Amino acid sequence: MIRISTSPFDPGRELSVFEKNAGDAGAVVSFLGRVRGEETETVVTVLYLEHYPGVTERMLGELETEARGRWAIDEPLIIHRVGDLKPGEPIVFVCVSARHRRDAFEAADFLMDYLKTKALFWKKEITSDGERWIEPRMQDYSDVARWNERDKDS
Amino acid sequence: MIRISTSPFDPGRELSVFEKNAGDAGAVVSFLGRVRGEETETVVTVLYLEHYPGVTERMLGELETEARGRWAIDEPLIIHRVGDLKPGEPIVFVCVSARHRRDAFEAADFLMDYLKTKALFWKKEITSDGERWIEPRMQDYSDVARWNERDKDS
Amino acid sequence: MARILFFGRLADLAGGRERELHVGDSVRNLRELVDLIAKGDDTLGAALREKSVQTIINERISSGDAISDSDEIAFLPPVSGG
Amino acid sequence: MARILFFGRLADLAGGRERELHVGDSVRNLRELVDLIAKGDDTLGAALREKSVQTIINERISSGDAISDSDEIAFLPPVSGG
Repeated sequence: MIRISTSPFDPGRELSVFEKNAGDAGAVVSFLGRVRGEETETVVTVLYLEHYPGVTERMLGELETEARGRWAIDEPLIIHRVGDLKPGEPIVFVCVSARHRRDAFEAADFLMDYLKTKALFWKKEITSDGERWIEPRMQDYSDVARWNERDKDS
Repeated sequence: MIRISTSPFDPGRELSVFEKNAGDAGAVVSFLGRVRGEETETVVTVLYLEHYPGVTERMLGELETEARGRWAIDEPLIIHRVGDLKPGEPIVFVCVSARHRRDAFEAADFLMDYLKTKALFWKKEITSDGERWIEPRMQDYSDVARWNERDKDS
Repeated sequence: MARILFFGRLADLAGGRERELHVGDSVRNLRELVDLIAKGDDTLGAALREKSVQTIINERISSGDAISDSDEIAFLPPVSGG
Repeated sequence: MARILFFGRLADLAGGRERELHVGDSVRNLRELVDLIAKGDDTLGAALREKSVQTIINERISSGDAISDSDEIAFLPPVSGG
């Protein structure tokens, strides 16, 4: 399930609901991404996030389908905030349930790598020193490349 | 923080509390292990879990210390049930917060591999066909061996 | 009128996220569309030509680069979700 | 009296998780303790001698194998947490 949210959400409550509907799954992995208040040498006051309505959701749906093709997992939950966020607020929450934990861990890891580098979101930090649009770190690009290397191996 | 619990707990509520205390962490990974009601050709009615009081907790504390030495993470939360559990009930819940998501993912993965194969818990399935004590699968042993291989690599 | 969408820093440069543009006979593809936009704004034109900028026509990636007056064309700088 | 603890399937075999045992001069180490327990119960003795069974003396792993009357000795079959 994909949800783009313009208002804050409570990851704990979302996990409770997801877990109650997880049927006979033995493993549930969740990832929560939050706004950090302190970046290198600056203090973030607001993180602004935008997306491409309709298109972002559709591509996330395709990402979920791809994950379900790669691992034996149930339908994942992806919640992503847009709008103005304050430090400490949840940005993204991903839940994956599966019979076994390896599948749940890997699929959650995979979904996050793609969310960081391919999903249609843009974010701007508004700091004490001004504004700047964020781009993925080199680390994010090498993280997502792992999944292609694995394809080649197999 | 280590908690051995003789009564059911709500992972969602635990995540909410953990997250509210996660300071400026950008990433929180959680793992929830649940009792499966259906195993190969049998229906599980009760899962009984026991531990070595005092010793189990101390060794889990040492495990947390080891994880914090390997990754840039905050103090993890480990909750583990003992006693009689019903299908669908949470067995284990692990939360790891970190500045960056790779550290949180890997440390949670590591903690679970160790919980499955080294932590002092024993579980017995009570099924429609009788009782049996569970031992880790071969997969669990090869999962935990990954972390030693990595030591050799580096 | 074609509908042009700008995201992220491109919206800041364009002074808005959306623009309606008459695409006549002189604009048949993406390159010519960018040339048209660049006429009025060198800085924006240069930003749109950056290699890292992706384009989506009518909500589909890689649906060719032909442009007509009924199209929605979105310019996307490098994404940063999660 | 030494305190003997059995976990998992070993407790089922021993008919209980805990047993008090007088450890006299004839029992100075783990092997001799297992021999003593095995005297009264072949099946339990064989189970305790399995390679996969670990032992903890006074709540510490690998603290030697000397045994005295004030010790707590725990026999642990393969664990299965999580």
